[in-house]
Amino acid sequence: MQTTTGDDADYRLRCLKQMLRIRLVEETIAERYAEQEMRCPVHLSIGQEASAVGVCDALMSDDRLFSSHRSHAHYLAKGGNLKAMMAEIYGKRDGCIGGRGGSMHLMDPDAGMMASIPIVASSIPLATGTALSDKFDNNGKVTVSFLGDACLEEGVFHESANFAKLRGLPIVYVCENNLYSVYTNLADRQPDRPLTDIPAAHGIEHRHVDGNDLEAVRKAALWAVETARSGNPTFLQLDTYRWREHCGPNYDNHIGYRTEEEFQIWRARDPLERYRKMLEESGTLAPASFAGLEKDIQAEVNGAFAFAIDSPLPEPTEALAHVYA
Amino acid sequence: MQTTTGDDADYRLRCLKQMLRIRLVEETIAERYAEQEMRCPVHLSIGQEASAVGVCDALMSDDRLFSSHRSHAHYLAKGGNLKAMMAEIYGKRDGCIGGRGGSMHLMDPDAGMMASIPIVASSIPLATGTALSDKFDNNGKVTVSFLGDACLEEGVFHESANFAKLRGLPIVYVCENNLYSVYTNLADRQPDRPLTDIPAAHGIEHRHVDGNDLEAVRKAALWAVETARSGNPTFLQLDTYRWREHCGPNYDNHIGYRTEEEFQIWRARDPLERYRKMLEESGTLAPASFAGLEKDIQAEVNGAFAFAIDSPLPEPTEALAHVYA
Amino acid sequence: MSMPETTSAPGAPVINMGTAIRDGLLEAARRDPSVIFFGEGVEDPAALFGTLKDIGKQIGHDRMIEMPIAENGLIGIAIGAAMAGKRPVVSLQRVEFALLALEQILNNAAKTHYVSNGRHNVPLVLRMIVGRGWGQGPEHSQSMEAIFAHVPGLKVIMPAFAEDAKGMIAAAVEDDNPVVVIEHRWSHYTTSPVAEGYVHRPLDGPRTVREGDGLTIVATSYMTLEAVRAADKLAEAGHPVEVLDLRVIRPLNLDPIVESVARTGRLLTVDTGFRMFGIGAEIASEVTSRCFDLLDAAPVRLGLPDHPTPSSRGLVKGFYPDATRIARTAAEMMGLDDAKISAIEEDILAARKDIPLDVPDPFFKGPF
Amino acid sequence: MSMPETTSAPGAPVINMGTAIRDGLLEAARRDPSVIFFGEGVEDPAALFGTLKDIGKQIGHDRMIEMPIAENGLIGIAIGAAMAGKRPVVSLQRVEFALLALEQILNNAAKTHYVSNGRHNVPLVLRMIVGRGWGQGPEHSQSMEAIFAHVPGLKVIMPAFAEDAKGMIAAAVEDDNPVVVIEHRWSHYTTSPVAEGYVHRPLDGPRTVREGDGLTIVATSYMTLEAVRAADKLAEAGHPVEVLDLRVIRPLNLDPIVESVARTGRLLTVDTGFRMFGIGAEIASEVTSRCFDLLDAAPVRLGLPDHPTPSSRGLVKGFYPDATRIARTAAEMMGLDDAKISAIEEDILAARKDIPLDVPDPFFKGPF
Ligand SMILES: Cc1ncc(C[n+]2csc(CCOP(=O)(O)OP(=O)(O)O)c2C)c(N)n1
Ligand SMILES: Cc1ncc(C[n+]2csc(CCOP(=O)(O)OP(=O)(O)O)c2C)c(N)n1
Ligand SMILES: [Mg+2]
Ligand SMILES: [Mg+2]
Repeated sequence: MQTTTGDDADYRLRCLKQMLRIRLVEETIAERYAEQEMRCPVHLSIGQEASAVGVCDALMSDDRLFSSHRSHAHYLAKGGNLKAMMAEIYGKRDGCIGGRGGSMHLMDPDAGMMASIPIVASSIPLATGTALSDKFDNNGKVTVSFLGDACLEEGVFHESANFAKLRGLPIVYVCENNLYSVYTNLADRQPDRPLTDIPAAHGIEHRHVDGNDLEAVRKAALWAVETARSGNPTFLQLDTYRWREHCGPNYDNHIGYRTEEEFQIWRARDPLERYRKMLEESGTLAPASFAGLEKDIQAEVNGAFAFAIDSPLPEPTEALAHVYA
Repeated sequence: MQTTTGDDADYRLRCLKQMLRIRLVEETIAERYAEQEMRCPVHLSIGQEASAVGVCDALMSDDRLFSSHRSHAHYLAKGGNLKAMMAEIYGKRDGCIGGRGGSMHLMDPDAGMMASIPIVASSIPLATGTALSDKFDNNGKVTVSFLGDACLEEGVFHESANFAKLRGLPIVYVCENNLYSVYTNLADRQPDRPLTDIPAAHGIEHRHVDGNDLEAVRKAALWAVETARSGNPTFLQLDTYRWREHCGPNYDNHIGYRTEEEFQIWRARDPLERYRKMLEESGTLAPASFAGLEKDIQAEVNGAFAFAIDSPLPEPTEALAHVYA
Repeated sequence: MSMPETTSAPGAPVINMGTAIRDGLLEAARRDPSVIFFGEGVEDPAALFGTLKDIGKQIGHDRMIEMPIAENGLIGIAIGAAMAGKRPVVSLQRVEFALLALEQILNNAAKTHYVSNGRHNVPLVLRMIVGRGWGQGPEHSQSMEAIFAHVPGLKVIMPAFAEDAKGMIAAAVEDDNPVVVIEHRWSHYTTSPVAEGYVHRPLDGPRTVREGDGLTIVATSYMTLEAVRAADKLAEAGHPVEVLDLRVIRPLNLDPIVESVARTGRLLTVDTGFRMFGIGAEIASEVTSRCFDLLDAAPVRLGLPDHPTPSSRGLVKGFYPDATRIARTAAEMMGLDDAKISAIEEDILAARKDIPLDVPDPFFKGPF
Repeated sequence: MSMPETTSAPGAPVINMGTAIRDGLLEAARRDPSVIFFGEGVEDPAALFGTLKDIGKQIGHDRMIEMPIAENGLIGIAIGAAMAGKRPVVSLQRVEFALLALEQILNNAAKTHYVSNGRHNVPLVLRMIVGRGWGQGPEHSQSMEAIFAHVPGLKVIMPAFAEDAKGMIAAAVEDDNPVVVIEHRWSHYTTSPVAEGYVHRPLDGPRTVREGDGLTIVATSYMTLEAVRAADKLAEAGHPVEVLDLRVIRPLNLDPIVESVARTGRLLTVDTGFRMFGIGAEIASEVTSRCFDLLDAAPVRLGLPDHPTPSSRGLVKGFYPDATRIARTAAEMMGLDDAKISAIEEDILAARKDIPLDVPDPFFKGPF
């Protein structure tokens, strides 16, 4: 998140660390999932970190974000509390919502991470609604609505986009196109035309960039966020790829819905590795310092897991609270 | 309906008569509605006849059509039985569906008039579904889905259009843009961009023509229907105007949502009068014969009303039938 | 016939329930600038059957949000606005239009407070109108409160009387939860004296509108009016029964009903929805479990028969429960003899004259 | 523990309910070329929890229609295809996804045959799966049969046993009406011998799966398995009770239940949905009205408590009715003393060992 308006090196290191942190959190989840202590479905974003980080780095801390079932990266990039996230995934009392939702419902309203909703596209109108409210209040906030490629198929996206343009709402729709909905390729769900024809049909300005290129994402996001802040909703298409199975910790390229070859092409476009190289080559990152970063962040991550594991399970009676406000 | 492949004079007279017949049926409804014997909401299409007639004249009798709350013109143009329609509006046993639905649910499956559904946009996926079935059966049928401008706001239109293009379905989406949804102008519901950007976003070929020009509509419809028949869904935007109130028999230009002036501009574009003039000027219609047509058709219309009035009300016990097949 | 409305302001002007709702909404909106209105035609000449009339003129047109015809999206947007601190009031011309938005309503509106562990509130009012009569037919006249009533996290209210509706709608707007308000078109016409200015009626449960020991009738919405009419005729015939206007379907407060049935030993429910798997079943079954030993007979439920609503006035004859049917059912439950029951029925029918079935009976319009 | 499955073919192979459903669908599709399948991932490696496995390979991939993620549109399209003579089977991974399509289901699917005065049929199967367990949480585990059950024109079935499911799914495909099939993920794991080839089980109502005179338990779907387990322990303790698997929620055939309650004098319902305004209310209330004088006590309903389903295994403890709760409730209704009840409870718990709460108990997987 854009907390200071530092110089280029600042944001670059910040973004690198942020991507690395997300990667290490999710790799650790993947590693420990088989212990069967994280007892909820998990949808990992490994391979997609640049979109979350590049977009969120263009946001202020009180801007808002809504996410979907695949919310870990968004939550962390927006500044959500890591310990509370892990405790939530472990179903513990110290979870960000006390264990009520698990991985698919992560939120941290204090950080502007408003909600994650696991019904496809269901958070899109909510995001459009906070943008409407913020426009009323003229408070300068922008809302980002992260959505997958499948969301363009759900009518509610169109209903929301039509309204956002009609009212000039401060919202950025960020489509992370990872080519799949579960096991189904985009080509089997949508006709062959540019995805950006969809926002265009609603009169919404849009950019389409490489979602694995942190710099490209961040630049497009800065444009999108500032355009939205001035009352013009925007749309970003970020092409990326999820490395692991749709839901769960494993690789699944062998089961037949996509090829190992396709995966390897995208693996080679690893947004983290690519950015690390770039920063090393440009001298922003000292050659040996990445390992140090990794070590420090992994220590933080391990601490968060330890915190989650130590946190107590909530008591059944706690389930009765908060049905009504 | 295109029953014979006659020469130009044939279709021209056929279309003129068809428009006149629809006009006279609806004017008679408007005239007699105050008698309070047609006890259901009625949505008249007076002023919009060219779109129904021009499109349906491009169809074969076993092609299919789905309509909405404003279904009278579509029903008649598709060859629906007039007596059964009037009996339905009068709530009588001889109604096309025995009085179960009234004006908003007109259907005549034998004529390919599959259904009218009064929930906005709700018939669009049904139409897409018969097109899917017909494609399976490779039976050469086309389905026409009539929709109002407001339907472009409902998500289900987008969901249907995406699928129609994806599967290459034989369907024509016909958007009758009469500028209003009830009392609300298009500009208050959708951003300012061509409506045809919407089908374009779904990769669907489209034409935009004057919906009050029978020849233009028919020509566009012939293209749309034949393109659809070959497995390419199409979209027509037909600009037109409803003369009377949204629901009911009266004029309502004085109540403030639109101007008398706007109405007069469209009144001057009366599709029926315009076509009559054209046919008279081109010699297709003998100067004095229009009055004769009017007289003959009015007699038929009066007969249909008499039939409806004479038909008995259904018995309450009949309401128990057909809950399950 | 006088309505069981003990107005808080004797001599207050007599208005109908539709107007009272409009006044209640306006008062609530005046007191809190975060109240905003969504509707299809929110400021059009019809103003949602007059229930939003001139509100924009009074509080500012910017607070009146015209909805494109996109119920799922726009209700989701209203929920989002509520999460950000607004108090949106969404008005739908028909209950059926909400069917498009049930994912948003049943998941996001109902559960966000719960799932967020109390971090978010969704102070949202969802008004929807039951469109009975004039051949509205199968898709423009359904009631459907049973669907909303099934879902924890929603509140569901169905006002039947003018002043009560005014106070309940203000309470709904002030409530920090999503409140579904199901208004019957025919209840909109009910008139009674309604206190001017701000009125608040807590969403706390049933209200006794007729007293009697023969039987307990629990009715909802417009059916309360038919029940009152039946009760008045039964009382005239010497058999007073109790009528409770349920008012709040969820959260369901059965205490006053249990208290009444404990006294009368008999329960009759009458509601505006389909009878099967309808709200009467919950009431009957729960009251049975709480008063089993005090019941003289099994509870009886009236509601719509098990088929869609046809349009023709020929077909809807007998479709809706009415005062005669309620009176007959109640009288049979109390063991009255058939001659007496027929006389009561005829009495009711006579008062009704020959008003057609498919338009509201003016009996509930004053004067008082 | 043996399942109450009287297979029509002794010695038939033992398979689970998910596989049996797949076999039933395949048989039905083989017999009628108008059967087509819709699903998100209809031919993907997971094949809707295996329930569509290899069907495309057998009947042709052209009959397997991949659904874009657009439930309202695609279910509407399936309804349209049904009107044109196809028999679409739509499979949804979760009940919740159907919430997006309720306008199409409750209006067009349910009412088209009626509104068309019998001219159109909608022979449609809508399968939806209840996703209990492993922290699925508030929006991936709901059951919601109460919503569908409320709507005339729909049929609603909830199979619990493998062979029965195979026959019922074939009957659903052959039915000329829209049939909502709610399948519980945990019932998918139930195993029993299932006759090979074509099996047809009419959608005609409840089936008695345990006999006894102490009490009548009416259960649905996975809860039938928990009820059977409770019943077996009660029988071992000398208190046999009757268990009826409801199977068909709509149209509701109460005759076998009334017949049983008339004998036992007591009714306990157990279902997979929210208890309030749930399907148990209709059963309890209608059985009360038909057996009032024969009832020894008020019917009791078990179901989910009045809050959304939390994800954490800490919070779901006690959320779902189970064999111990059913046994205790039944035993209390029959007046057993507490020591005896506790012994039965402990017996059940012991059999359960320490299997976590949020995964299916393998007790209902043979061997037999
Ligand atoms: C309305 C709805 N339909 C189906 C699903 C099942 N589902 C869960 S995630 C998912 C994939 C969505 O794909 P996309 O939006 O591209 O996001 P990705 O998983 O690729 O990040 C689907 C279909 C759902 N959760 N909600
Ligand atoms: C889902 C839904 N929302 C709202 C309505 C109320 N309604 C009935 S007709 C209509 C206007 C629709 O406008 P359009 O599609 O342009 O058709 P037109 O009436 O202009 O022919 C509306 C909003 C409805 N019937 N269904
Ligand atoms: Mg994707
Ligand atoms: Mg229009």
